[in-house]
Amino acid sequence: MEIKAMVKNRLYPVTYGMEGEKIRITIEDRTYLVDAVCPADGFFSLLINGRCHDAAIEGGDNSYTVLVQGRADQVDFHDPRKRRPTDDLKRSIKEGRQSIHAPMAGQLIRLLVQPGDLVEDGQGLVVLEAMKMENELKSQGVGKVKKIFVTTGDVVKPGQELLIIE
Amino acid sequence: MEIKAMVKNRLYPVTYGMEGEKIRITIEDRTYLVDAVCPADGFFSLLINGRCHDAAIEGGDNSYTVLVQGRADQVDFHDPRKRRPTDDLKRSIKEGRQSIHAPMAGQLIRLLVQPGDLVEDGQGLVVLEAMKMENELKSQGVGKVKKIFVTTGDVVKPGQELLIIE
Amino acid sequence: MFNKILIANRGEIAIRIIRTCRDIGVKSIAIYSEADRTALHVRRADEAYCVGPPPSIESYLNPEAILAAAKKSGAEAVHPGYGFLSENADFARQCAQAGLTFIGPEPEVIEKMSDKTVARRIMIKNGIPVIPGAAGEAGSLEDAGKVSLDIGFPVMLKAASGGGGKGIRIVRREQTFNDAFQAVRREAYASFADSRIFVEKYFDSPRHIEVQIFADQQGHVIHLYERECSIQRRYQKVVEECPSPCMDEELRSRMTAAAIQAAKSVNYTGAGTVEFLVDKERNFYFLEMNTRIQVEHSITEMVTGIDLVKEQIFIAAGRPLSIRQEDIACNGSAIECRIYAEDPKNSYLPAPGPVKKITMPQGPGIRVDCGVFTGWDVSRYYDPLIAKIAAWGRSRYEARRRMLRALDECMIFGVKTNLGLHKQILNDDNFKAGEISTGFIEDRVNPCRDEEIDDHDLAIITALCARLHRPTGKCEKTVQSGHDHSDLWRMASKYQFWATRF
Amino acid sequence: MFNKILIANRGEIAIRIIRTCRDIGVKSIAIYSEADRTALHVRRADEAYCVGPPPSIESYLNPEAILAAAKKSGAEAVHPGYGFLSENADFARQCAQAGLTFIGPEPEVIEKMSDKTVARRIMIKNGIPVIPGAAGEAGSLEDAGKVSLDIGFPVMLKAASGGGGKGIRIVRREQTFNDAFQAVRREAYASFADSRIFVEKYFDSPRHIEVQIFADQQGHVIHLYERECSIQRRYQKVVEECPSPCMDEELRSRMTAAAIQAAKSVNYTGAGTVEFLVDKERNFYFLEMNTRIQVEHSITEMVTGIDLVKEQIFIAAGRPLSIRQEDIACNGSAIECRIYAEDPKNSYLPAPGPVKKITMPQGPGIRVDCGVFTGWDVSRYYDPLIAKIAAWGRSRYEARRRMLRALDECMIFGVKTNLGLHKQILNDDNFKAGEISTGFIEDRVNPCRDEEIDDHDLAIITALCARLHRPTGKCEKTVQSGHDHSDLWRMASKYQFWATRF
Repeated sequence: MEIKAMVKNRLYPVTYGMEGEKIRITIEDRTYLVDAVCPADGFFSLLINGRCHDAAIEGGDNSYTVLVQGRADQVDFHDPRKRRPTDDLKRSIKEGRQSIHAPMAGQLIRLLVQPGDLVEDGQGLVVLEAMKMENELKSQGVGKVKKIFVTTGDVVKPGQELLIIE
Repeated sequence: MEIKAMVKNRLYPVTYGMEGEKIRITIEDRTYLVDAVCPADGFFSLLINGRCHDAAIEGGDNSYTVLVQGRADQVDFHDPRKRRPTDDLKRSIKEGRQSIHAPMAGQLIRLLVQPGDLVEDGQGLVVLEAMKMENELKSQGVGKVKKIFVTTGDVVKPGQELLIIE
Repeated sequence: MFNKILIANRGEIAIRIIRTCRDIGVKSIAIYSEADRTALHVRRADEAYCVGPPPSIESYLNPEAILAAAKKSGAEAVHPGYGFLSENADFARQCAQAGLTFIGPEPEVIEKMSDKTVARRIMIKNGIPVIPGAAGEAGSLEDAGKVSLDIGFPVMLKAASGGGGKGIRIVRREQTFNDAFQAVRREAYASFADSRIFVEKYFDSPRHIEVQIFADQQGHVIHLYERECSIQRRYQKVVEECPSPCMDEELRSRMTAAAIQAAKSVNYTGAGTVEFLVDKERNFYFLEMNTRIQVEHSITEMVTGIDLVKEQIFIAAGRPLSIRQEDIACNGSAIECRIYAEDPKNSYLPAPGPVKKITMPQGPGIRVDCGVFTGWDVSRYYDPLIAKIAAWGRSRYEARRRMLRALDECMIFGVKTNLGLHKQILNDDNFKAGEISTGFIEDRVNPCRDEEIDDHDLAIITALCARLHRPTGKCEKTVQSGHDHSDLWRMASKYQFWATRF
Repeated sequence: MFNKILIANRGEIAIRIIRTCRDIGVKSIAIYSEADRTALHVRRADEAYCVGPPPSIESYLNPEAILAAAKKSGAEAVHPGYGFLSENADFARQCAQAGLTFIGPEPEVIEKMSDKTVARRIMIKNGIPVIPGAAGEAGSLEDAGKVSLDIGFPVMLKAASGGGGKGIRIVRREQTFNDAFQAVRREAYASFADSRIFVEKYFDSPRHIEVQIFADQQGHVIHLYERECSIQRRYQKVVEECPSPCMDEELRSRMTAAAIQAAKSVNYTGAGTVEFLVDKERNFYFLEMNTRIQVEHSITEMVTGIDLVKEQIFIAAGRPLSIRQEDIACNGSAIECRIYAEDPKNSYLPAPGPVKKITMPQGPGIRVDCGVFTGWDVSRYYDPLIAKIAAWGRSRYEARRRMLRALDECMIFGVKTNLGLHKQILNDDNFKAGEISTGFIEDRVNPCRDEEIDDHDLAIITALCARLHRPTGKCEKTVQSGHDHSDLWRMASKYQFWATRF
């Protein structure tokens, strides 16, 4: 079986098949023989070549958040057998594009970019005053500022979309 | 609203109704104004006259197991509005009757009662050898031995019905 | 030092050992039976290997499978924990033959101490008091009867290979002696394939006190004070304390000296426990020596600050003891409660089943060693110990109060447990006063006491609330629905000080 | 003694106080805002009363509502915890007027110590070293500029009423002084309605070390050693240690003497903390005195064995201190990590949201004070502290290793946390060597480091397993399906020894 997995904007080809009670999984050119069981809802215990890994997982269908080895990652699948593969891909691409949301309620006290600006990974975008602190929201990747929905002085709600970078 | 609750073979008349965001519950002649919320699946936090009670609960429909103040209790409801109240009652009565099951796998090494015997609360019924220990299973109430399904020397599985007391 | 240690055990003690391995930078190798693939000790280990089907004899008691796992993993040492193969001299020998360090004393020492007759003989030779009785096993019914008359009734009949409450009978009168002797012989043979029987003086209401000792390969032997283990049900400990509430410096110095002498007399190495019976006149008698880590070692760790498993590993690796006798303080007081999945109302029968919800206590003075998790199915194949809760306090009073608080915080749903029993024990007036003996539970505790409570109103109220609760799957949190968040925020923003100066 | 204590706080500290109330047999009264009806501190208290809407100013900072709850409940004393009204002299006065014992020092003492100018003056008068700078607030831009030139750049501008990182600017050159002064004045006024500003000497890479003191109403003042609190982000502590790795007996005796002198100079009562800045030449300077229990008090409890909350309550009830200075040992070493729901990659912004799964560490040497549970929604209204994890060891090395083990066991799913940051801190070479300063996190820690790890295979494997997992709701436990249970049992019954002699 073949499938594609998207993590942090990178697409990985994955093939897999059962081998006895284990699963043989090949990611790019790396092959793993995995003994996976579910000790409790939302947990997996993986044994790979004798090594134990305890993982927690949320999500379903083709989109999962996985916590393993102390790190949380978003994993999205694109199944090539599916009728409309573009749906999955579209979502994956959307994941690549950055939509900057307000992490907290607060007041926007400075805009550091303008539409059309090219931004670097880690570059400051806006300054939000929340909890009495000035908090700079940064870009998580390179791109171009496509749209800005707010102006200086706006009071924003948590989760409110502030700008889009593509 | 009226309902009947069965706990440990005792039937309690219960009336209840909303009073603002609280529930007024009367059990027999005792009335409680209850502020109940669900902090997480299977948990309830009760505030009654300022007093906090944290409870865990399993079950559904009309049959629940409740753990509160360190004690687990089985609560069964009989709703008088229901079409076939006898169904509920039948179950409740069945709960009153004792069906003695093997708590563990083991070998039956002694039968202490015979069909027709009257048994006291706490009286020994059978001796099961399990985990290398002789374990006496006791009656949890008074009644009459109705049926015995096993004989001395039988190897029984966990959960297997051994005898019925009514 | 070792790079990898295989832990030939399961449950809380396997996890306990994994934790120390982490602390000292050693990789931990778990083993598991087919029933334990999802067990917590497997999830927490660095590596894990299956050693066979669920029955212990085919997995956790299967030396070949365990040694094969050790070889496969590249482990250099084996920690046996308690129970299973921990006091099996043959297994210790097989480990050595396979080039593995067995973390415990030499096989010959294990052998001597597991044979009660041999152990008893050694103790007598070394001037350590033993319980009056037959010096060896009582061969025949006649011999045993004669010994009993010599030492006087009550006497206790004990299978030579027995333990944990099996193959034991107390005989109070000469008339019942014959029947009891035959019964023990049958039980001993059936359980242990060994029909040898001891006859010893039986003491009413004795205390069970044990001394923790440590010996390194360089010949140093130290003690880590005593533990009071009198609170037992069916000859199995359920509550332990360190130090013993009955101890004074005089008795302690005599008992610890005897324990150290016992260890020296067999050239002991590693962690060991010398169990004594203490009668009402404060005479003590050697019972047995356990050549492994004890379940209740954590309370000794709490009062001494010493990681016993770490010392075990370092000693096995050839290092000298990291502490000298004079540096070991007995700081405060600690109590342990063993939480079992069992039914105290039904002869403490194990109560395996699914743990639907579990909350363990936290906070000041509390240590938890839990072997299960929400969703775990307590297996009928193994010891039904769910968790050990230990409480430390500056005084025994503080430790006891903290333990009661911890027991109240502890919530286990799905299986029957002895939690209620522990609360009764810790609230008992005799326990409070430290007046305890091995008969305590039988004398003072009523496992059915909460049956007598007939107030079920809270249970009914809870069940009714659950019934009325919207079955949308989503919990109602009514409080946040009525507000406009942004307005609230602006209001809060102006005044709230919560992040200030903590 | 009190029969009932109202706890005017929420989260882990409210639970912490409830625990001690349980231990000493005092009923605990919780208060809650409408956002906190299902909070753990409410579930764990004996009684609970709502004090208003979610914003703190309307609930946890609302003296009228809190006093009404106290009256309704019949509480005799109020424990303010930390934050909120804990250092509010007016609230302490209102408590007294309502006939309630405020568990803390006298209102006048709180007042003196919350005003930095007043506190500074008292310290100077009592011979306690203070940071070079303006003796009072710098009234005008000109005055402040002059002081800065006197003491030499770099200088720090601080709002008189500020704290927790708010209203603070460091000025390294004369040229940028004017802009910085104006900005701090604006921020100070907006945040605290108080535009007074301090100018002080700024030290590069200083340590932040505080001394825990206790004073009873009988005039005894003792110290409980120091805590090293240099590991901070945005002026907020995240890792604390007891004792400080830089301490020697000479410096300790001078610092603790200064702290005791500070307490005596204001007739202090109860628990207090004197915060010092320690420069590279091991000179120390008074920073401020916190007139309440600290977040990080648990590490002091671990090394001294003393329950600080219990002492607070007993002192407030008029009892003398239960311990004398000479009886307090500094036993081993303890480290605390504050686990916050925050995003270290995004300026440590609070990251409220639902805690979908949470597993807290257990085992030897670990203490957990957790304020949340699986299913709890971390509120944006309050401090996003999820839990405090503390580790004790015989040595700092052992404590640090145990903490790393605990952090690995700790699993929080649903909200972003600083767990990874803590692992980086504890594994850092400078931290290992005890070479730390308030600049540590900025200098040595990269909150985005795990972004650099581009091995996602385990995440993909797990997600794929979940995708392949039968969606029946039931987990596959393949292992038990192939066996006939009764047969297995009979086999096991013959051999298994697991219950033997633990």
